[in-house]
Amino acid sequence: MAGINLKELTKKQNPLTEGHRMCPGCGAPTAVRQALMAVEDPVVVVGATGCLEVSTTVYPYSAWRVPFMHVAFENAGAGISGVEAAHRILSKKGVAKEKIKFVAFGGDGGTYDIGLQSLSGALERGHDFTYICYNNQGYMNTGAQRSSATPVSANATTSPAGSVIPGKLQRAKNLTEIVAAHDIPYVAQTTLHNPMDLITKVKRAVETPGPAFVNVLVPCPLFWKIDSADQMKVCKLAADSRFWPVYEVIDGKYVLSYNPKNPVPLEDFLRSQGRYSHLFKKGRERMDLVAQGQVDVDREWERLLKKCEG
Amino acid sequence: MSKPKCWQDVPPATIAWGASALDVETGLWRSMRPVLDENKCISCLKCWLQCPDSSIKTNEEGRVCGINMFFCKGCGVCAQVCPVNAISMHQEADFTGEKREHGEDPGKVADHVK
Amino acid sequence: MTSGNLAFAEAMRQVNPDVVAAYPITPSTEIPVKFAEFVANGQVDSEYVAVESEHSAITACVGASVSGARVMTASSANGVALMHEIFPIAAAFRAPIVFGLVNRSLGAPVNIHCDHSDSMPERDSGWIQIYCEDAQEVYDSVLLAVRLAEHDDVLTPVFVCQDGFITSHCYEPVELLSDESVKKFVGERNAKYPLLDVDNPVSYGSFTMSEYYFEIKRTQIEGMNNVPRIYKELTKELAEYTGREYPALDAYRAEDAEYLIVIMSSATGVVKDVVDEMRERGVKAGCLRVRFFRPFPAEDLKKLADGKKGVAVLDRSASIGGTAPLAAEVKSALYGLSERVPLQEYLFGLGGRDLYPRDAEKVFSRLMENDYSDTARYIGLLEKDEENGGN
Amino acid sequence: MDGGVIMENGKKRTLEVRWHGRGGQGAKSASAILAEVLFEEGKHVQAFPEYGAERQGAPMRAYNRVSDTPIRRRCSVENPNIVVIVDPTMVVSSNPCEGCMSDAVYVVNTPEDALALRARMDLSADAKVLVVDATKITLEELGQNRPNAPLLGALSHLFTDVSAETFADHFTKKMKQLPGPVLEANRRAILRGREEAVLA
Repeated sequence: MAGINLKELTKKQNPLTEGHRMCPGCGAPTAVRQALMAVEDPVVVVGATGCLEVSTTVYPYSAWRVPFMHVAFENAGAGISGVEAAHRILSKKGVAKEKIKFVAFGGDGGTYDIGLQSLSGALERGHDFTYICYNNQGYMNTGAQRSSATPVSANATTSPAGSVIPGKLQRAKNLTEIVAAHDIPYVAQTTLHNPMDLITKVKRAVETPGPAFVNVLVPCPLFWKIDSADQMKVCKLAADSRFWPVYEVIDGKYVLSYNPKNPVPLEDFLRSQGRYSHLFKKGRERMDLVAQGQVDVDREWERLLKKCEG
Repeated sequence: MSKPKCWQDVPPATIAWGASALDVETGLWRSMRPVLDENKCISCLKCWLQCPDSSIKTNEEGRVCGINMFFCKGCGVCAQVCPVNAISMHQEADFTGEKREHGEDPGKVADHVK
Repeated sequence: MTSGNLAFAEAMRQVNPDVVAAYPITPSTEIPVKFAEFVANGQVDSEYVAVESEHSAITACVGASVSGARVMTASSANGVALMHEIFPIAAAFRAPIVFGLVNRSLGAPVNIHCDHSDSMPERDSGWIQIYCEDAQEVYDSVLLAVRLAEHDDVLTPVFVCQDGFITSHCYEPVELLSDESVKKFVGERNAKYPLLDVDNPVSYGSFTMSEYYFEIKRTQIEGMNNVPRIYKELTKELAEYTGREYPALDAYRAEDAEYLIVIMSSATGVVKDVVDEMRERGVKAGCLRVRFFRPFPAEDLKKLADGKKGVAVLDRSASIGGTAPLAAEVKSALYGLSERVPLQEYLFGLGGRDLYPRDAEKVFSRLMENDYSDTARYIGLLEKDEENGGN
Repeated sequence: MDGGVIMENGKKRTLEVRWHGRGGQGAKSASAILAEVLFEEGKHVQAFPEYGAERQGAPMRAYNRVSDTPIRRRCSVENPNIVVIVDPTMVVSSNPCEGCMSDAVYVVNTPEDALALRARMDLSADAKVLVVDATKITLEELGQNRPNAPLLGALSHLFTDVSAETFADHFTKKMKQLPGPVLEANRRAILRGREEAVLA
């Protein structure tokens, strides 16, 4: 990857402007800014319904310096397919610029759940676009309802931590692997632990012809119940505890991007957020669930390491 | 960018002009405020990279030269990621007297709807 | 000689749209299938996107259309219903998509034959709706629809509806224009705020508080209000090529008629035959075929129905619990007449059941006998002969 | 503050309240608690926020209607009799006087002196300001910045036909699940809010 000169980056205007309405400390705009920072060609963005879309397009304002389209919740994949197809012919006709990059942004709800089908269709058809999922592990715009990306045992408003049921019972869906199974040229998973990691991954995704997918774990201070300043700290814990492995799949080849030298127990990650506080309530601790969580993390990590050797 | 006053001057389709959110003063949201200590700052740009609201100002040479109070929401991410603790957080109330340029108040609903 | 579907596909080939995104469903499948052949044989330059669902078909069309491309697609019945969420979005984006809607009954139960229960629920989506009587009219309407949808004062997507199987699969003579004439007539699309214009960035699909939603809807209503004026000019212009003009309301021997049947699409033929027979017997019968259901030609209809002794409205879709769509529009159009015109509502042809000449004759004879019922009557329904006049 | 009657027009008419706060500060729940308290004394009540893209820290508004007769209108409140400003930094930016009745009472959570605040807000002659440092009270009593309880205490002056005890006991009666000391602290915060409110 060509070296990224940070100083130069500060000169480039980011496709996402100031003045958007995301909550203070939200991980999504940080992810979007870093993702598009090193993209040289002009970009057209398609968004699925979600926090990012609603907060950046409060009419009559738009926080997008680049063309932006949002159609509905379940069709970012289909929407960007139409735009990309139009570009293929309109650029031939000289009506549109030759080199335009197409980037779709969806939250976990819009990507793991309701938008999965249109994403899968767009990947299978091989459109030349990059889909970035800003994954805050829940339907946060509507008040932290659970999605298939919500981690096991997490407290969400439709899988609440009650006296009988301790939060979400199911493990989160591993969408990154489902997307990798589409055998597309570039798939990656990362978080906000290290800006250069996200910047270079998306630069590579966008410059890879054909479909590319980057799954970015982003904290939601309000509903992860962390301080708005703790964005990077929690992401580091997620990566260091291997709760959120950081890796790439390049033309089917698995490459581990970050192997924490001294990994942190999952418990440290869980204790850093209020959405898991019910596991540590005095007298009603659920260390069994914490232990099971560690078992899951370790098993998934081993699986990933095997794939990286394979 | 003036808000449309009647349906006749609403632009066609549902389009909004690109980057028009630059008129929106999200700085009104702050209850805490970051203050940059220029002597400590080594301009490593970690804060600039992480700021969710692109509010860390940089000059021609790409060095950090202040924080944009029109937009900053006071989340404190910059203060936390700064490796040399050059940014400290303060109560916004301590700065009430300060003169500031005004933009559209994001919370204010247009009068014809009230 | 060709069928409704193939006439639509042929018109598509000649229009040579930039993007076609489609998904198969009986009876409209032949349109995307035929068009795929054109693409494979290089007869068109279009980008063809074979999507994984109708919902994605209409979404890809919207994406392409707001990007500045000329876009066409087709579907039927439950495929149309699956697209329902996106139709008002396409209309609000002012995306001039031309949509071949091949009418088929909406499940359940599953039925592949024609009625209007798939297009009628979309009448409030903000799209223009044109209903064609035969394959010739389908072909001409596609060309008109492209110009109408893209006109700056309209900028509204268009449904070109034809009756499933009855029109879409029936072979009949259709006069086609040359490729050059079509190219000359439809010209090139000149999009206003294309998404791909990266130098003048705009955002589509904003989140609107109650501050502006109402105003944006009003701008759409204005586009629809301009349709009658613009359409009159276009149908005259096309007539210079084809010799055929299609008024929004097809009045067949209706001006001097005393008794009228108001009807839409392919079943009109039977009514026109019966009108001629009755005229020979000295009865002043007439037929009004509504071609534009949206925008509804209420004024024209009111003028033509004024002073009539009796009117019957034949709906090919039911509005369960309310007045059927065509009857509701006709009744409200006649409301302004100084003298009340008696009107009988009929439901016919649900699930593809044919309208026969004997049915139309019976409708006319009951009008002549001043035999009306406050509730809708059913034509061709298997029903025990209850005393309240049954059928 | 002496128990003097502030609102002569509190009788037989719908009183409308507008709350100004930030997302996450509890203005919406405060308007609901006010409604609950007044409902206990037989008042007809409504409590509703201004729905939209609510965001942490973003300015928002909530409303109440209180009346002796059943309330049927559902539109937003345009001319409030009472304005409550939950966050001291919003006194100017939230445009509190917008559409207010000329004799409106502004209940403001701020450490600022009542007269100075009144001057800064340049209110009409017969408008009044009811100032209480709710943040300080709750930090002292509850250890967190939860200004609702003291603000309720201050508001109890405006609804003279509802006893101070009904306001004060509200939490203890309604929030049984909360631990005793927290309920007790809330009660003290309400009473201090009533006591330390300054009218200008």
